[in-house]
Amino acid sequence: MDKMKEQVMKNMEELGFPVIVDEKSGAMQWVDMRELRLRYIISIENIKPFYEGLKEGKLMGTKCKKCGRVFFPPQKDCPSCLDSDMDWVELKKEGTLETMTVVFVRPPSFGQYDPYPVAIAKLDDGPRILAWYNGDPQQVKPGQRVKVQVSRRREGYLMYELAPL
Amino acid sequence: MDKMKEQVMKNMEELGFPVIVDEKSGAMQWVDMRELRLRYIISIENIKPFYEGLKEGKLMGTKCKKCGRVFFPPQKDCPSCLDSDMDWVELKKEGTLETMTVVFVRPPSFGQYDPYPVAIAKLDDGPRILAWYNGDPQQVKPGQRVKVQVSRRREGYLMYELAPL
Amino acid sequence: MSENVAIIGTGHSRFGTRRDVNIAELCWESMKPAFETANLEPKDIEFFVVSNAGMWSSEAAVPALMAEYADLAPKGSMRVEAACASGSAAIRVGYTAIKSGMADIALVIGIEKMQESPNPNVIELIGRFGSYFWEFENFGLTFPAYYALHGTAYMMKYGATEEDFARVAVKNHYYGAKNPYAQFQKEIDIETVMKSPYIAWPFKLFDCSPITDGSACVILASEEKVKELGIDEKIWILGQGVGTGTANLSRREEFTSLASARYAAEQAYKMAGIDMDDPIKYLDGANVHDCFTAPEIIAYEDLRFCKRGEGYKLIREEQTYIGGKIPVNIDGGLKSKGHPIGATGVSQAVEAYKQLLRKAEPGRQADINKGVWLAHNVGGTGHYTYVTIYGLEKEVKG
Amino acid sequence: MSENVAIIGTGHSRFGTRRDVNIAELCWESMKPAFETANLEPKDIEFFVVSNAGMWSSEAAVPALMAEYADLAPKGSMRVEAACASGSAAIRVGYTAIKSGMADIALVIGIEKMQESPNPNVIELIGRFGSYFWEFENFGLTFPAYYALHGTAYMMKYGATEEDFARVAVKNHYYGAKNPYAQFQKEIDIETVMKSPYIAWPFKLFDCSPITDGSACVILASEEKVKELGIDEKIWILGQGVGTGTANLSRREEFTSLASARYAAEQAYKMAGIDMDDPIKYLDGANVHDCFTAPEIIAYEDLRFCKRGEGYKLIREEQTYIGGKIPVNIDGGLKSKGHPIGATGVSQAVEAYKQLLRKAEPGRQADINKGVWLAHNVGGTGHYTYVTIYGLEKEVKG
Ligand SMILES: [Zn+2]
Ligand SMILES: [Zn+2]
Repeated sequence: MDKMKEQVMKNMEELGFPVIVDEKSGAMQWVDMRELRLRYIISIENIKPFYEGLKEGKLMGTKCKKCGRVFFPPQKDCPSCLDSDMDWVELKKEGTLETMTVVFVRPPSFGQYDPYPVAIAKLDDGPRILAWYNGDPQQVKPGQRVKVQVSRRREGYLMYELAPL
Repeated sequence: MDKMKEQVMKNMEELGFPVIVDEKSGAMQWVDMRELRLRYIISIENIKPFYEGLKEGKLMGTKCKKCGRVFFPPQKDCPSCLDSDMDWVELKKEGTLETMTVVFVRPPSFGQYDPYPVAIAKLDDGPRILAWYNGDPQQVKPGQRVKVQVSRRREGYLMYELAPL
Repeated sequence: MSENVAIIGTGHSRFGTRRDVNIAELCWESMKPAFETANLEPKDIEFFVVSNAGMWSSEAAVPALMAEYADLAPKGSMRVEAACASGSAAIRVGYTAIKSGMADIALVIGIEKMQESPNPNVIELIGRFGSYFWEFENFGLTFPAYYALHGTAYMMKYGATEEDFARVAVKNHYYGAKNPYAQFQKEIDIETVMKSPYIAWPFKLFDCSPITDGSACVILASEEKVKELGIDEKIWILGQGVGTGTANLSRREEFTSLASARYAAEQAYKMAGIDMDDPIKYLDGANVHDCFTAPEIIAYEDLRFCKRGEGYKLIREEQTYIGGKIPVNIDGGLKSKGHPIGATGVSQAVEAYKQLLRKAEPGRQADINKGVWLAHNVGGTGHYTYVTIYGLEKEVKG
Repeated sequence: MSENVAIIGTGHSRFGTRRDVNIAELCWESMKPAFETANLEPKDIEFFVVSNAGMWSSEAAVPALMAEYADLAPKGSMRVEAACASGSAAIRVGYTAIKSGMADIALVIGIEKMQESPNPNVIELIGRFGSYFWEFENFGLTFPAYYALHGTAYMMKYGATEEDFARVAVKNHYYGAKNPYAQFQKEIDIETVMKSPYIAWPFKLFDCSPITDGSACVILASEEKVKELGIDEKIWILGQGVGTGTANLSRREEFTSLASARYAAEQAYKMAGIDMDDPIKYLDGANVHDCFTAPEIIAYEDLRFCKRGEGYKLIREEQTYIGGKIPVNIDGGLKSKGHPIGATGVSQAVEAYKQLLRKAEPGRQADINKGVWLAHNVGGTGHYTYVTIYGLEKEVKG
């Protein structure tokens, strides 16, 4: 990218425009001068107890007071009852791994990380959970038991992860 | 924004998460850790003569060899004829202003500019053109004659603009 | 295949700055009352359409998000977008799904969470909704600026004034103050508008609709289903027209009217059996796309509520207030109710339902004599226009 | 209202890295042959639908862009999006527009110019097409990774191997090499796949469809219009089903199948009058959504070409080559032909037209005995699935 920027600056001076010639095809390209930076601000007002719990090492879901349905990720509303009267319940942090992958080619926003394993587990309480797998992917066997634990990310925040039990 | 970033860093340490409390509503917000930067690379391979012309102060359009229809902005293809056999033609750089505005609240990618007037003119050759208006918007009268001229932008590239004649 | 399609349930979230909810929760806020008014459950929905422009918000797969959150999976869905007319486009998809016989009950949800991005980013993103390469990249056009080019042309041609534009804002705030779902529930006067800072000359802050979070939802049903369910409270979709304009404003013939709107209106009137030379005779009221003040005046003309060049007189004479020739935007319009892009067209349908069924809040209920309401919803700057006619009966009265 | 809807014209751009054209020019590359094969002009189109996911490309208002570039203004339009199934969603909108009587001729254009952004940005953007907040923000899932979670589950449950997955790539490259519109016109062997670097274990580079620029276009017409125009070369849309999956993978019951695909297939078979217990009996071939290799195998099962858990045997035994039980992706599939998100579903329709009308290039023409072709188009990771059945006649043979 830096090389491209240099070429654009050079061409702007020589040719008059922010252009580059595509190396492979030889086709002329305009390089957009209007960079757009997106970074979202997302309401978690209605799932604050999830984060309060996570800070204490707990995994919290919501449970409809009317029908007893448990939601993870937690939801504010129960579509079964058209009702929003929910309890916060702690989920048991053990379960069975169902599948996994290792992300080798990462998005740029995860560029600071080495390839990371991701797994989905079915918690003994019922819900499934997707998270990074803190363990050796090579050692995973069908039926692998796992636990949910909380660790501090390189970015500086707390997040849940799966680990072999 | 910088103030927000500071608050996020502080909360990450104290609360464990990249969050801020919205000042007005008091609602808790998660601040996205995955900034996305978009900047497009746009093919101008088929309108290179437009830029070659512009560099020499000319305004070029395309003209269908079959039906004679003139396109500005220039098009590679003529939908009237389902044909792509085009001549490049120079457009007369004079016309009549039809409307204008002054952009006070600018997009961040134009933040380096003061409020800029934008006008649409009908060229004597037929096509209309939209561009910045290099003149005093207060002095514009209905029927205002204008010319197309080329100037170098603050970003460093050449672009056409409208000016009073 | 169903001869006719009705709206049998509606819901509307509070519009405004909604940092108290996330995207799914905001959708649910209007979906829940839609289910309740239709007396249906999520499992009854056969197909659903999401209207959402997105970009400024985090969740790209809103149909899948709501399939999960609202138990709509595994029913089919898609997202449709026609800039600020997305909501009406979604209604078209729901309508044709039913009319073609592909579904008997369909849900349409319009949602926008614009404030997941800071305002400057939103301004940047909306500005990109014209011709990106020729008009944005080099000239930094914004959404207010595109419409301001129309406002200026209109003033220059017909002698309308900035005060005339301001009168539209005054009317729409007057009614917005009576709408508990509106973003701004406060009356203003002409001076408030005239003294507010310029955004894109001749438009000032109070000429502009705000940046809004909100959702609106309608449930559509076939004529057979309406009978089967014994639905009392419903309105029918009598006609819809849609037109498209060029991406570049410079490729248009004029700036005092939107060609796409004239085209859409003609189609809609024709389909609904409304005389194009005097549509007001058939209508109890209308919602028109007042993303800015001047476009409301231009809409009067494109919809043939008056002759070309006379729209500003309608507002000067207060003919678009309740009691005038035709009440327009008496829910506050985009200007005062707010303009959550993807939700706006659906919100107009909800308003048609409320007005025709005499459920509007005190002080903003139109007289319903003819039983017909019009919604005019423009995407971009006339890049897309949808005009939809709603009626209490399956046909307009001659 | 039209009883039946036909595809009367098609066009297909060259797929690949297309730095030689901009978005409008790339659209035109497939629109022009669509007009020519239908023997129509732009002015004949009454309504058009654009399938485009966008984000990675500059022009947000593609319908308006093409209204201008291709003289389609002032006709109505919208953009539809269902991630990688956008093209089929657009066909649905065109189909219901005609079947409902809202139009007699509609144009559907699928377009994606992914390479207006650098590859890393595209990888980032596609990864955001699931649950942004729960699965992307914290765990950086990518599109290959979401599907890899299915591939792993499938291998664990049924004993399929990475070599089995590789066989899908080998087949699809074999046919892609015979398709002049394909991005990769080169055969590969299992070793090529096995030796390529991991993208998301167990998927390697050659298990993955590429990042592609391309467009595809179809023109739809009502039965009456087909008669009126005296159209000889056409195929009919016999049925379409659509399903939606949850945004979070963690909210699904299993990972060896896509619930949305099973649901969509059932609907499509039912509508077309195809026996769900033996659909192969009715089909001359199929295009399935092989964004990665494993999903093609899962598609065999979701579409009931074989029993659950036996899909990998179909490819092991080369039953999905021409001459086998049912030829699949003999245009190269997404894997070798390329996968320009918004164009893919429309490209599948173009392939159905070519196959059924025996216009496929030498070496990749299926035997057409039953006159029926299936297209399976998945958006996201089963977030949306569209299954469409095309036929030479208006009904399937019993
Ligand atoms: Zn419940
Ligand atoms: Zn021509």
